[in-house]
Amino acid sequence: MATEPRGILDLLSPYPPGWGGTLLVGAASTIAISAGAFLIGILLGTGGALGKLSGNRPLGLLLNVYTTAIRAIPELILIVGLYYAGMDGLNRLLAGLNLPAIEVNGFVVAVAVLGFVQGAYMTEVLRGAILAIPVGQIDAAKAFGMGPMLRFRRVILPALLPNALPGLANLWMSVTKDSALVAVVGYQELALATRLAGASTKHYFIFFLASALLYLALTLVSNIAFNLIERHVRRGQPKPA
Amino acid sequence: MTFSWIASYWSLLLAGAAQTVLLLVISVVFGFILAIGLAFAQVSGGPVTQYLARGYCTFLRGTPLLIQLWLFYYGVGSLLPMIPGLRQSLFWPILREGFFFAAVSFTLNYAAYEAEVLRGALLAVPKGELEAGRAFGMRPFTLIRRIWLPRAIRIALPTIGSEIVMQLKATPLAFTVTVMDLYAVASKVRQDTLLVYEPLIVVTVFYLILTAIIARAFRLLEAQVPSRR
Amino acid sequence: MTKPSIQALRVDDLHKSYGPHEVLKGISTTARKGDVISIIGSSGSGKSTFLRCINLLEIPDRGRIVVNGEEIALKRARSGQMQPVNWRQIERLRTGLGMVFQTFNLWAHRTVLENIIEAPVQVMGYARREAIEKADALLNKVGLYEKRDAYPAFLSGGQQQRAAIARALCVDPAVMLFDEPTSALDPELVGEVLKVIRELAEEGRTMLIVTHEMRFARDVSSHVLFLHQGLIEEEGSPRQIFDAPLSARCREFTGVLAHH
Amino acid sequence: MTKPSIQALRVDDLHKSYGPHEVLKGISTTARKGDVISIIGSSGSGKSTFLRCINLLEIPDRGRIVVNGEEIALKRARSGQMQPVNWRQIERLRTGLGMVFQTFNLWAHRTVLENIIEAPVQVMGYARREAIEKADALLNKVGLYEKRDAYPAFLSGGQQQRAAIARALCVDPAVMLFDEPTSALDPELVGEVLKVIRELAEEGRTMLIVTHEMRFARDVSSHVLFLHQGLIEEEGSPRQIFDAPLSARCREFTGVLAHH
Amino acid sequence: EVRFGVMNESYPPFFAKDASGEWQGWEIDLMNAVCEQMKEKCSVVEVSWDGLIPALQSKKFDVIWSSMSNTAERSKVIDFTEKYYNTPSTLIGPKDQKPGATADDVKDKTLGIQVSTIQSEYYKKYFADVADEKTYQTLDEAFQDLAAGRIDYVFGDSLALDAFLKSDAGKDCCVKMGDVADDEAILGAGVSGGLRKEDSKLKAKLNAAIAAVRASGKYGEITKKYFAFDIYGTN
Ligand SMILES: Nc1ncnc2c1ncn2[C@@H]1O[C@H](COP(=O)(O)OP(=O)(O)OP(=O)(O)O)[C@@H](O)[C@H]1O
Ligand SMILES: Nc1ncnc2c1ncn2[C@@H]1O[C@H](COP(=O)(O)OP(=O)(O)OP(=O)(O)O)[C@@H](O)[C@H]1O
Ligand SMILES: N[C@@H](Cc1c[nH]c[nH+]1)C(=O)O
Ligand SMILES: [Mg+2]
Ligand SMILES: [Mg+2]
Repeated sequence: MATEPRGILDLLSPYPPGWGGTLLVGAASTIAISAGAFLIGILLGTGGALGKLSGNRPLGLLLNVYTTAIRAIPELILIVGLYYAGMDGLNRLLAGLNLPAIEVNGFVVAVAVLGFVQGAYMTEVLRGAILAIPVGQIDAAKAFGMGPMLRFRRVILPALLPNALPGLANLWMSVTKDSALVAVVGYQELALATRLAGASTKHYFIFFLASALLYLALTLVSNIAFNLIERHVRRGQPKPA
Repeated sequence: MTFSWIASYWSLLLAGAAQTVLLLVISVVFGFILAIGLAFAQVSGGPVTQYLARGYCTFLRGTPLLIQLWLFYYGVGSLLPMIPGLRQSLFWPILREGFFFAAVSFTLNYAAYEAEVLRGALLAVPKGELEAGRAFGMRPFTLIRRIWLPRAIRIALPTIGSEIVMQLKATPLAFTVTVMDLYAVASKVRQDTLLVYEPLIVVTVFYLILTAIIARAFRLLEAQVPSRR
Repeated sequence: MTKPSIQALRVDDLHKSYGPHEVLKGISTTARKGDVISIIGSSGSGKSTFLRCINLLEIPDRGRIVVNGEEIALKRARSGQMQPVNWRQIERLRTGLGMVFQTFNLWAHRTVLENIIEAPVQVMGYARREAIEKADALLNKVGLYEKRDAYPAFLSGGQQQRAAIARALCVDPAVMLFDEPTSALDPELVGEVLKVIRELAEEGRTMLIVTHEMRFARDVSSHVLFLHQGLIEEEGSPRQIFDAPLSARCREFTGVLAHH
Repeated sequence: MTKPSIQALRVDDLHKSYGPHEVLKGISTTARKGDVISIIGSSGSGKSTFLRCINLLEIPDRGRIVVNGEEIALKRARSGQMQPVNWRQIERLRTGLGMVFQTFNLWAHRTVLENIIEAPVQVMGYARREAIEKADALLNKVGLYEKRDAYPAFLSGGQQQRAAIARALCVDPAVMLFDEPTSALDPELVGEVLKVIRELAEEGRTMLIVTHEMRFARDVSSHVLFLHQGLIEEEGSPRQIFDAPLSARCREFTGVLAHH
Repeated sequence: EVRFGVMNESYPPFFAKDASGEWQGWEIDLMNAVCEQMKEKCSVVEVSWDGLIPALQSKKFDVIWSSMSNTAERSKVIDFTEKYYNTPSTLIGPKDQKPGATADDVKDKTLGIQVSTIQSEYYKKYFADVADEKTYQTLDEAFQDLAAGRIDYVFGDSLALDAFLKSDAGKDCCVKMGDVADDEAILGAGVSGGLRKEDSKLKAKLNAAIAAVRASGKYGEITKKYFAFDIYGTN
């Protein structure tokens, strides 16, 4: 359609025909998807790291397959495969058993897949962080009769966090951008909203900048949170220099 | 599953795989070197360098790599021809190519992520071991080269491995600036033939091989210093 | 050797290797309630390993461990490694086995006070207020009250060691394992620790103390074990070990200080 | 007090606070070549801090430090904090100031041998082969040869301490700062260390030794400092300090062991 | 009900999502006309380009209606309706460049082409031996590189190229170099609706409806709203 020359303010206005609202809604979806995936990732990653460190051979091998394969397979193929082929297969199976077909929300699948992938990365981050804890501190916890859960909650977790936070922050930054993949199941977040706005108006530059600023704002806010956590968990640590 | 298309695309696939590996190696090697500087600037630099390094990392981690690459190539890059004489110069064949811009953006972006990882690892090195180095009269550079950095890298190895794999997964973005990496070739095949899974499976196999190599290399590195667990 | 009712700890034929290096080659000993057993021996002879095996921080390759009449159930896994049958049992028994580590192992992310009340509150289920009261009393006893809110990284070596001692004492364990508990302490504090140990022994607590300070060992213990090359080379009352050792190696070891 | 030519170390009016807590309140002392100075005092009295100030691991708040006749140039930064004028000078002087830390501080990513040859090769520029030869000799001396390829995490406490001592000796420093170098050693090894220190003193090396073992201090030192509340409460020959101390506090401290 | 699968990225003027989230454009209007003709209720399902085929095959919708060109390769995987539009292929280039659109003209030059278009097929057959190709994800990006002097030609659909030449950026830099010689086998098949192979009933229905819409003049009416000429192409 014609590209009526409009001012930046018009283009970014929150009400149609301005695209500001679309971008903001997209940003909100981005946060929702990312937060969901990140949380799933933390749970899987913690389990994965502890499993790898448990010394159980079969479990360790299984987790090596998880971290190698899931990190290697493009997220796109996981999402498309699970959502379309996986659902198709499942429903065919259900039909064979004379059961009603189920319909799973593409959004849920995408979040689950991204979380599953995050979990693979986090397994490695958390494993490294746990290995960097001085053994004696864990020995001390054992010596006082702490069970595995208590040990993890009271000693390992607070001691691993300073080592793990930078890696976790990286993963968070990166999932906020990878969440663009949910477009493949017909879901619209910030990156897609940006491209739509650019394509419709031909003002790619303005919208790319605007969305970069939105991402940056999200980052700055999360940075504050990460910094606060880091300062808290590094209490008691002397400065290196 | 149909794989007959490979016959007509194999040379493209090979070239794509080479581009992927090249982009990965360049960005990881140079990015890592840059990251070392950025990390040290943050943990032991003066207030100004600290601020600048932090800002760099925030900015490059805070905005999508796709947008960075896009702004760099279509923004900065398209202003280049306006520099008189550049189009006739020796550099034009390089500066004309998306590859150059992709390699540079990837390097800068990877450096920001890696610097964050190294920053944490540097802080995790026990202070006493640094003091031991200082007490022997080590210069700051010697201390960094022999004690601080190797110790920090060992602490961070699993995370560094993850970052490299993540960087591998970021290489497809180079397609936006016309670099035909392996993923781009697969996308082309997909659009040409409308085969959904087959081209991606070829990419996946290749990524799997690369990731397995990276994972194995890092496991060997980790095993160099035995740990008491 | 003694009536089982007052047997607090018994170890039978304890073996432990690290790879090809056999550190413990069959250690057996018994401690009755109120016993203070000192373990002496040269550096690297396996004293710490022995203590760490008793509370299963290292899993022995062979042997029996009986704490307060209850045997720690171990089984041999398919890999040939020993394994506890039930980790729960071990966790339970550990709460009765206090330990002061040679390297202190204070939790770096907790203040001195927090270190001390951690196990009482989290493991034993004491009320926080109660635990703090007790911790403060112990902090006063070891002269560390004014450092109660400091993090371990900012303490001197001896202060860290005292914090570790207070931490172990705060759970009132029936058996205490001390690994060189006075290595970083000045003579006055050594005297204080000695006093504390005597009080504890009078209360009927059992103590195993690894130490390099022969004078301390002589003053504190009811019984002394001399470890050599993975075996108990000699054991007996302090008087016997220090004044009339039977084994040549023991005579050499305990007599050294007199020579120079 | 002595001719400057044989003055190895001189400290004047050294002050150091951590926040509001003034740890050193004006320490002055002089060490001649071949002197062995023991520093005793209760836990937390600032002994480690004193040693750490001498090689500028902690920057003193006030005072002068003169090593081998060369004064360490300090200036007051705008923040009010003292600062070295020239870090190069400090790095140079540090190569002449060996240190054994109270907590050993071995490099965890290097084997025992690598720990020992690190400074000779990287800082002093010795050939690797030469450094290894020397390291092996020292490893034999401290009885650690068979652990030369082990990583620190797999060593016993005493073995780590011996590795740390060998590491400090391998650079042949003119002045040695020992922070409780025998805390984790058995009596035999203490005797060995004593012998080594005597040999070094005969070679004209200067040593400052923080220790809690009074017998060791008496046997090894030419001079003893008693630190109390951030000041040198009393100093003198071992005979004077241990047999006829002037200050009541010193009498109390050194006399303790006799009482129990 | 017939569900139409539309790519979730805009491709104006054929289909585009406006800021309020409404789909509009020539292809949307045509869809409505065809539906009216079929007396069917219609709905739009949007999916990314990557998701179109799997979504079609797992029956998330029934027909791809997203400016997809019919090629021999693609017909192996899905079925196509009769074409509903087809536009000529054109080369454009900088003003100071010699016009012409033959293999001789493009010798040793670099052509910017959108990935997996019929133009890319055409390049392979006619230009690959003499000229370089740079592959773009969107034509808009190729235009930028053309303006920046990184490539010598953009080879693409005449409609999109015309629109660019009329825009501010295009006016200043570039002109049409010429249409390439036709090759029925590559360029002739045109844009069609994509269907599951087994869905021959719907195919027949759609084909009939498209023909009827063309015959009734409704097609021309819709086209006039967006274009100054007929976009159905020859025959
Ligand atoms: N980094 C620090 N920050 C704050 N306070 C400190 C720090 N290091 C030491 N201190 C305090 O300074 C005082 C002196 O510490 P120092 O380590 O010098 O004692 P010390 O005489 O060596 O004791 P010990 O015999 O127990 O090793 C102690 O009270 C200690 O808590
Ligand atoms: N985790 C380990 N892996 C391998 N070898 C070990 C390990 N822990 C200890 N050793 C070795 O086992 C032997 C006994 O160590 P242990 O710590 O029990 O000695 P120790 O008697 O406590 O000595 P010290 O008085 O020096 O503390 C030493 O030779 C030590 O090197
Ligand atoms: N995916 C990241 C790249 C990355 C590297 N490491 C972590 N993430 C980005 O978009 O910038
Ligand atoms: Mg020990
Ligand atoms: Mg000290």
